[in-house]
Parts: sequence; structure tokens; C-alpha cells
Amino acid sequence: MTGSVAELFFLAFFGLAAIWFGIVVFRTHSMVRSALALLFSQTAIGAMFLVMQAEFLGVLQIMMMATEMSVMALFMVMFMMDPGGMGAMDMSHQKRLSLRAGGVGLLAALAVSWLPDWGPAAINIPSAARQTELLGIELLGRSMFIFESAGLTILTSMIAATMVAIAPRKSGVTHDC
Amino acid sequence: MLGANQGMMSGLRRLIANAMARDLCGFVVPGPDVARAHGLDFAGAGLHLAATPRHANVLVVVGPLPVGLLDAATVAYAQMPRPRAILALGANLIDPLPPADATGPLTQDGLVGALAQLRRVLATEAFSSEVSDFDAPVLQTRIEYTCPMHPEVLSDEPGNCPKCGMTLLPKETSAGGHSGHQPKESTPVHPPPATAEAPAQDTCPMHPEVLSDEPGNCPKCGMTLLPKETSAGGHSGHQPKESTPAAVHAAHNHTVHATAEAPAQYTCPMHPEVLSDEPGKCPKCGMFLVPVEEKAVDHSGHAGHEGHTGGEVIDGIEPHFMSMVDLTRNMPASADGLKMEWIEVPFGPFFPGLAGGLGLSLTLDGDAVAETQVQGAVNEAITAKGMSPAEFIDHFANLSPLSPVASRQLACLALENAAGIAVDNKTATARTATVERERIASHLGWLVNLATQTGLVWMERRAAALQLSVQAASRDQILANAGSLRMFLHRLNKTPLLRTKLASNGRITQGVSLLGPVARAQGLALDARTDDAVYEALGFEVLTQDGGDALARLYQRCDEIGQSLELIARAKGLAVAQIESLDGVSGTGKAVVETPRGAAHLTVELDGGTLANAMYQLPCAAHMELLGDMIKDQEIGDALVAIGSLDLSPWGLPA
Amino acid sequence: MNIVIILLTLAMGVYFIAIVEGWAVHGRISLSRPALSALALFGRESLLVRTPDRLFFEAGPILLLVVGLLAMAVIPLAPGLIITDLATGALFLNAALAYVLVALIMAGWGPNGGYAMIGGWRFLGQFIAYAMLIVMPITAVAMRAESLSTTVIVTSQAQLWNVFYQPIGFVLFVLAAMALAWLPPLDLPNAPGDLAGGFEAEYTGVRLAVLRLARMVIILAMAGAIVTFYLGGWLGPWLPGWLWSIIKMLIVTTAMLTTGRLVPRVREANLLAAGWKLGIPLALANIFLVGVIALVVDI
Amino acid sequence: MIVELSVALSIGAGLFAVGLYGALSQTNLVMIMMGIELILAAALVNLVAFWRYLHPDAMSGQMFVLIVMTVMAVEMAVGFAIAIARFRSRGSVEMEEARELKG
Repeated sequence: MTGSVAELFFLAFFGLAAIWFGIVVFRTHSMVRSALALLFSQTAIGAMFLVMQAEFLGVLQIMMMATEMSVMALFMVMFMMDPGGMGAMDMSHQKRLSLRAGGVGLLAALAVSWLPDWGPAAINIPSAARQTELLGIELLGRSMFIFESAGLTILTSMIAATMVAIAPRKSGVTHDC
Repeated sequence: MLGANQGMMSGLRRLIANAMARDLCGFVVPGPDVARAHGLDFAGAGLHLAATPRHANVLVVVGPLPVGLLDAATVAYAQMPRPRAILALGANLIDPLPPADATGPLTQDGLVGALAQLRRVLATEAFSSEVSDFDAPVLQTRIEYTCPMHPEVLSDEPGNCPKCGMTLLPKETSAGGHSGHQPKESTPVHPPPATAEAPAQDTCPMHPEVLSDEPGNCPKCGMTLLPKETSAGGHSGHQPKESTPAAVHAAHNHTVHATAEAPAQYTCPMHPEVLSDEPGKCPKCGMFLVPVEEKAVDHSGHAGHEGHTGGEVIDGIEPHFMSMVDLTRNMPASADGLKMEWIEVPFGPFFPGLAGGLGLSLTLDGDAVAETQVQGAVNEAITAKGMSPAEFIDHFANLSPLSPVASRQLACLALENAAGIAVDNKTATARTATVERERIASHLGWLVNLATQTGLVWMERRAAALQLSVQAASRDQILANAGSLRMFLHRLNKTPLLRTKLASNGRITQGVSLLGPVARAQGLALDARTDDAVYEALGFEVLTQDGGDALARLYQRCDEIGQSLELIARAKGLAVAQIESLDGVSGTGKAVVETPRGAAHLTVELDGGTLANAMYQLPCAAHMELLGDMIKDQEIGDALVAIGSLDLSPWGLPA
Repeated sequence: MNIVIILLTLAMGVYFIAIVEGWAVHGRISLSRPALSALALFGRESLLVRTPDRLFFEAGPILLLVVGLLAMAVIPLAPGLIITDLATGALFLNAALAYVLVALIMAGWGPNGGYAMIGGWRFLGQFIAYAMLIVMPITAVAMRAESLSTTVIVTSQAQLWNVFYQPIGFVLFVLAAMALAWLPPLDLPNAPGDLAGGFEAEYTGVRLAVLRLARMVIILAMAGAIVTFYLGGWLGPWLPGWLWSIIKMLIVTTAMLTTGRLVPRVREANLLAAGWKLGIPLALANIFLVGVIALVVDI
Repeated sequence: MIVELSVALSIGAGLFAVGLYGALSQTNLVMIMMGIELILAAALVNLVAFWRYLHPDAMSGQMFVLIVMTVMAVEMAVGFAIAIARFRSRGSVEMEEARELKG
């Protein structure tokens, strides 16, 4: 039972950390801080995966988000008026609506997670090495089509995104509109 | 020791102080190149050099510095962490710097002696329980408060902006007390920090220093770099140079509000024929109508400032919304079409790899150079009137510390021409050979800088050692050294990737009159030596390259080193030009000498044995003008290499 | 016990790196200089720049050090001599090293200075160039070992070291490792010639000491990764396994620290072009070749 | 009743709520993307929790997580591409100023 208590504790700890960092994302004025808060939120989620014994996914999440959020930070600095947050500028709108939507979403999701009877917890978790192996078999076996589609999707979106993002040829179009 | 760190000299601290005394790390002003030209060998003396004063604990002052550089050196000193010491070689007046902790003459022995002296001082006095702050007028700042949105609001007191009610933010201005904003002299916006440890440190952020928490731009809030928009109505064309430190969005709010107050018309983005006085949806396609822009601008004149906090609501746009479109409208766009904020970063006057004293200020768009400002001359012009010839020669040679021999030669030639003295052929040849020796040393010094810029450590060390060995060597020593010199050049040519790094970098597009190796690398056979009978007798021929880029300049200088070696071999001796006295002679004389950087001209007027007037033209002035176009849109590393490839000497140029 | 031994090795390795780097930069071998420099740094004032992002300024060096230590945790020195033998060790190494980028961006952003900020963001560009060249060669290594565990990867090389089995992957990984540890000629984030120290430029005293220590730990971790993935880890005749690991790591660090200084610093755009146009196709070819060989030959 | 599962799901709910609030309330495209990232992260937490506490043998749960991670990456790529293109043409990525995208 101690294992379960420890698991519960770490789950809650990292989970609350993730939520807290998630809130920081929208409360800080500095854009780099905002992006890095999101990174730490995602890292805490990765740690939650580790607590839930999904080792591969946890490490993967921690790894992927480092890059993703660093790029995010760069874009924040590029595209915001006040990336250092010195002006303490308010960058939000329709606050009340958003708060309400968030609150309703929270209540609904909480109700769904606590009300139903989820049945007994599974006991036998495959070991980390076995999980990785099983996941590989799953990916390259039954779910291969989905996996390959995902791969193609990401390739397509990479190419498309690059196409959209590169500078258009100058053909008398001014950028001053 | 004035730069001691806070703390009692306890046992552990004694140990640390001893370690510090043995691990000296120097920051050289005006630069290692000038020091080497004076024959100083820091590596030989056991002094490591740091790229920034933050990582150094000794400020090495080499030779007398002009006032502007002394101020910059003071800032560098203030940026060094304590304990810090000053080592002055051949420099007596270093005000506003505190007095030197160790001094010596400007020779290698002087350096070694001064270092030993400094080690003793550091080992015993690195820590002190009473530490006073270092302060100098050049470090003073004054805090002003300004509104991030309304830069025109300036106040000496903290408070709220009278226009929009936002909290005013502090920004620093220099104590000079001008209220006009110059980008150089202020750092915006964060609240003043609580200095962390140790004695409060005056890290003056405001000067063209090798350090970077500097002038005028907060790289974080970047707002400093926004164009200044002056009036509510018209966008008055941006002037990036004059941007004020605090964020400048004076105009944009007004425009947005204007759309609300004016009876703006709304139209459908798809159906321009649909016009409406009310916001809403298009009757044809259901899209939101957008305000017609020109109308809004027309009316912005009377929009005024009232109602800033008022509650006018435009459909879809919240009150107080700051329009980014307006903010970015007049911002300069980079080559890739994105309008990004630019930061202005000083490079020099003590930047590693650039000529010592060369002050640049690059406006960077990302890490590409958008604009270049050269801070120009580092020393005052000499007033020749009334000087004796010997005095003038010394002054003129000191004017360009990177090539004093060629300057001396030039001064002597001009004076001899004025006095009508003829020099016998042997002496003339020997003098010429000395100039050629300096050319070798100077080109090697340039190679050291190139190596510093490109991170080729072996080349830096080797070239510096060769430069020091050639600089003051006799003819026989040089010829004995010629083999290793040629081998070095050979290895340099074989360095992988150096060719690709330099090729097609630093091309010159402008039609500026070029001089010296830069011109010859461009394929122009311009050389003052061609008209010189002495050189003709030595069998001199002009060498050229036709690349016109940094690589061609490298090859050109390597070839010239080889050529100079041959010239020295053909000449039978070395002699430095000198003139004893020219009593009672009057006359005018002109001379031209091909210095390592190009032809230098001098005209002197003698009046009764003293100088009446001297007019000179040193080679780098024309090249300075090349910088802006040459490095535009280049990545910083490339830009610095391109600047370096011109081998600029900022010394003795007209201000 | 393992931890103590590994930390001791780490300390020795770091000192060795400091000596070699002093030799590479200043041209002379001094056994005492690194210790003196470290002591001197502790005695110096640790300045806070005028208007920093204090949180990032402080956190950057520490995160860098933590990342280096985490990466070391999955490097086996001998069978059983490893801090944690994770089932996903190779991926974990990767994940830890991704945070080098985060630490450098923090350290670059924190001091509020031009050089530092450019240095930090430059490393992001550099990361985009080398990141795939870390992941893809490791993939090929894991394919041969049929495991992500670092100890299994070492034992899989008993018959033939991976450096001979997949030389393309080895070359790519070494280059990527040098880029990751910002060793010359890939030292773009702190390039002394362009940026006067880059992200390091504003750090002094103890903070600078931590930053430099962290960097050395990262170099050592990368050398450990190269040895583990390609040079057969502890495998070798006559000597005990841990000694082999250490010898190999020291040789690799020396090579990494010295060879790069013979070529000029690479420009970021060229690095990106090389990484994506040449490196990634080669890495994919490497994966393909390894797959074919693994199916056909039984070694 | 599995407490751990419910706790994990509640954390997912919290992340979802924060993300939703962010995505709705922010005016800047990049900030909105951050909100979406949080929402997707909430989904990840739920997927892993269900896999762990209900069906640890079925690897399709983990595979689904991988797919969602891919979706996150795709979302980033496409979002940034739109951001760059918009910034290039209009000088802004503020959603208030992108009303033609709302129609």
C-alpha cells in the first residue's frame, strides 16, 4: 500500500505543478517566461507519466517538449509587442467568457472523473523494457497504418508549413498593408 | 589596492588571493594588437587574455590613451568583478581610472616586472574589509520615469501616466542631464535591481563597451528600438536612430480610437460595394464588416487624447487594445520581409579580433547586421605648429601605434624634402627595408586578429609569436626566420574550411577610392612603392589578386609578406629613419609612403627650423566609409570578419 | 557506492578536461592552473547585471549542471557501475541533453545583454541543426542492440564495435556531440571572436564557475555517450572494464577538444544547411544500412 | 473506485480548464497555441492514466499518446507557419486584427 501512497503523492505533486505552471503561462508578462513555464508544465506531465510507469512516453514527452517550447519561446519573442513584459501590457480579451468556459469545462471534467465507477485498478504493469517492446510491436504491427499516416501527416505539414512561411517572391506586392 | 573585494583576509581568502595572483587574466586596452606592436608578449609573461572585462581581473593599459578611450576603459574597469587591478605600461595619466596598482615602461621587461609587482599586491591585498565604491562621472546615471506607451511623458518622480494611467517605469539617463533622448545613454525599464553580493558594483551599462548590458536598448523589451512616432495623427516616418528608450507607441492607440469616434464606414472584405455606418455583418456573405481604413486616418486629427480610458467599443475590438498592426507599420522590414525589433549592440572599441580602439555600433536584426555606425577617430589631431622636427617625428609616429615605423619614414621623407636634404642610396634602402619589416609584422598582426575572429587558436599563437620575432629583428634574424614564416603561410593556405569561410565575404560594391592591400586584392595595381626609385632598384613589382573578397585580401597579405621578405633579403641592412636637426631651414615638402594599410601622404611646411604646418592623410579614412554597405545583412560573424579583412586602423583619422 | 565512484571519476575527468582545454587554448600544459582558476573564480565578485531576468540568470547555470549530471547517470562505466540503468537509457540521455538548449536560452536571456541574447538564440539554431543527428544515430544503435538500455547497447557490441558496424552514424554522432557541447568550431553560442563570450559574457565569479563546470560535465557526458554507443563501453582485453571506459572517454574528450580548433568557426547558416541537407540523409541511410545488415548478417 | 485514476483525471481536467481559458482569453496567436498545447497535454494525461489504471496490457493506449504528440507537433508547425505568413503580410499576429479569419 505504501507504493500506492507514494504514487498518489507524486502524481498529485507533479500534477499540481503542471497546473500551476500552466496558470503561470497566462499570468506572467514576460513571453520567454511564459513559454518556459509551459515547458515546465509539460515536463511535469512527463514526470507524471514516469510515475504512472509509462517510462518511454514520459521520457519522450520530456524530450520533445524541450525543443518544442524553446522554439515557442523564440516565436514569442519574435511576434509579441513586449516580449520582456516590461510594460505589463494586458494581452487578453473576453476574460469573463473565458473564465466561465474554463470553469464549466473544469466542473464537467471533474464530475466525469469522480462520479463513475471505474472498476478495479489493473495490477500487472509490464516492465519498462517490455512496454517499449510491446509498443514497438503495436506500432509496426496492428497500428502500422495509423502510425505511418501520422508520419506522413507530419512530413506534409512540415513541407506545407515551410512553403507558407518562406518569403513570397517580390512581385510588386508591398508589405505595408 | 582600490579594487579589492569585500572581506577579511582569513586563511581561506589568503589561499584564494594567492591563487588569483597566479591566475591572472588580463583585458588589454586599447587592444592586444597595439600591445604587440609595442613588442609586448602576454603569453610569454604568463598573462592570459580575456575576451570581455567580466572575465578579467587585470586591466592592462598600454601606452598613453586618448580621452575617449580612457572613458571607455573606465567603463570596462567598472565592469570587471572585484578584486580587480590596473596595470599601466607607459601610461602616466590614466584619469578617470583609479591609480594603477602596478606600472612599468612599455617594454616586455617592463611588463614582466609590473606583473611580478601586481602579483605581490594581489596576494596580499585582494581582500579588504573596507571597500569603497568606484565612481566616475562617466559612470553616472540618473533615473527618470516614463510611460511605456507614451514616451513623451517624462518625470523625475515615480507615479502614473497622466495620459493612460499606467505605472511609470524607471529608465536610466546619463548624469549629463540632457532630456533629449539619445539611444546611447539609457537603459530602459526594469526596476533598479537589488545588487546581489559584495560591494555595490557600478556596472555602468551605458557605454560602447565590450560588455553588453548596455546602451539604450533593452534586448528584452526591445521596445527601445521601435521607431519614434511623434504625433497622434500622422505617422511621422520612422527614425530608428532616434528611437527613444521607452516604448513608443504614441500613435497607434489614437488611430484605433479614432475609428471608433469618427463616423467610420464599414465594409465587407469580400464585397467592397457593401458600405455601412454601423458595424455588423455583410448582408451578402455574413462576414464581419471591417472599418474602412482611410476614413479612420482622416479623422484621427481630431481624435485627441481625451477618452483614453473611455469605454468606446468597436465591434470585435476591446477597449485599450493596442494594435500591433499600427505598432509594426513603420518598422523597417528585414531582408526576409519580417518586421522585427532591432537591437543596437556596440562592438569595440576593445572588441577581441577588431583593431584596438575601433568603435563600432551595429544595429542587429536577429544576428544579421542592419545598420552600422562607426565611432570614428580615437585620437586628436596633432597641432604641428612650433614643434621641432624631432618632436614632430615622434608625435607623428605615435599617431599610428600600429605602424609607427612607416609613419616615421613618412615624416622624415617629408621633412627632408622640405629641407632639400638628399639621403644616400644605402641609407634609403636600409630605411625602406625597415618599412618592409614593419609590413611583415603588421600583416602578421592582422593574421592574429583574423585567427581570433575565426577561432583558429594555433594560428593566433603562431602568428603572434612570428610577429614578435620579426618586429624588431635584424636583417639576418629575419632571413633566418624566413623559412618558418613561409611554412606558416603554407599551412595557413592549407587550413580546411578557411577558404569557404572567407570566399565572397566582404565584397566591396561602392565606388570608393581604395588603397593598399585592399585595393590590390581588388585587382587594382595601386601602390605608392611603384613610383619610388629605391623600390625600383630593389626590383619591386606590384602584386595583385582579383577576388575582391576577404579571401583575396588574405592571399594578398600572405603574398606581400613573401615579397617583403625578398625585398629585405635584397636590401643590405636595416635602419630606422631619423633626422637630427634642421636648423633655420624653411621650405615645403611632400612625401608619400606605402604603409602596411595603404599610401599615406604628408605635407610639411618648415619655417626657420620649426614646423609651421603639417597636413597628412592616413590610409584608413576612405575604407571606414565602406563598412555600412559591405556588411549590410551579413551575419555578425561574417560581418566582423569582413570588417577585419579591411585591416582598419582607427588611429590618427580625422574626426 | 556506485554514485561515489562515478562522481569521483567525473571530478577527475573534469579536471582532465580543464587541463586539456588549457593546453588547446594557451599551448602549454599546466597541472595547477585549472585549480587556481577555479579558486580564483570563487574569490571573485559574482556580479548581477543591472536589470536581469533574475530567475533565468540564476537558474541557467544550475540547470545546465543538473542536465550534465543527469546525462552522466545513464552512462555505464562497467557492468553494474552505473547510477540508474533505465530501460530507456538512450532516450533518457537524449531527453536530458535537450535541456542544454533550455539552459542556454535561459542563460542568454537572463542577463539582458545583446551578446548574451544572441548567443542563447544562436544555440537554438545550432540545436535545430544537430538535434536530428543525435537522435537518428542513436536509433540505429538501438536497432542493433534491440534495446534502449545503455548497458545492453554496450554488450551488443561484444563482437564488433559500432564504430566499425556503423561508421556513418559514428561520424555524425561525434559531430553532433561537438555541436551539443559547443566545442570549436561549433562554439557559436559563446564564440569569443564574434560575441565576446556570448551567453557567458555577463557571468562572473561563482556563477561563471558553475557554468564552466557544467560545460565540462556535458563534454564528459558526451564522450561517455560516444564510448557507450560506438566504442564498446567497458569492453576490452586485459584491463578491468571501468578502466577501459575511463581510458576511452579521456581519449575521446582529448580528440574532441583539440581537433576542432584546427578549422575556423562554422557559420550558423552553413551548419544548418549541412545538418539538414547532408546530415539527415546520411543518418537515414545509416539507419537503413544498419537495418539491412542486422537482418542479413548475424553479428 | 480508483483514487489514483480520479486524481490523474482531475489533473487532466485542471489542465484542460487552464488551457481552455488561455485559448479563449489570449489575443495573440502564439499564446492561443499555448492554450491548445495545454488542452492536448490534458488529453495526454488522461490517455496515459486510462492506459495505466484500466488497460495496461493494451498498447494501443500508448500508441494513441504518440499520435497526440504528433498532432501537437503538427499544430505547432502549422500554427507557426500561419503566424509567420500573417506577420509578414500584416505585421501582426493579434487575433483582434485578424477578423477576416473569424468570418
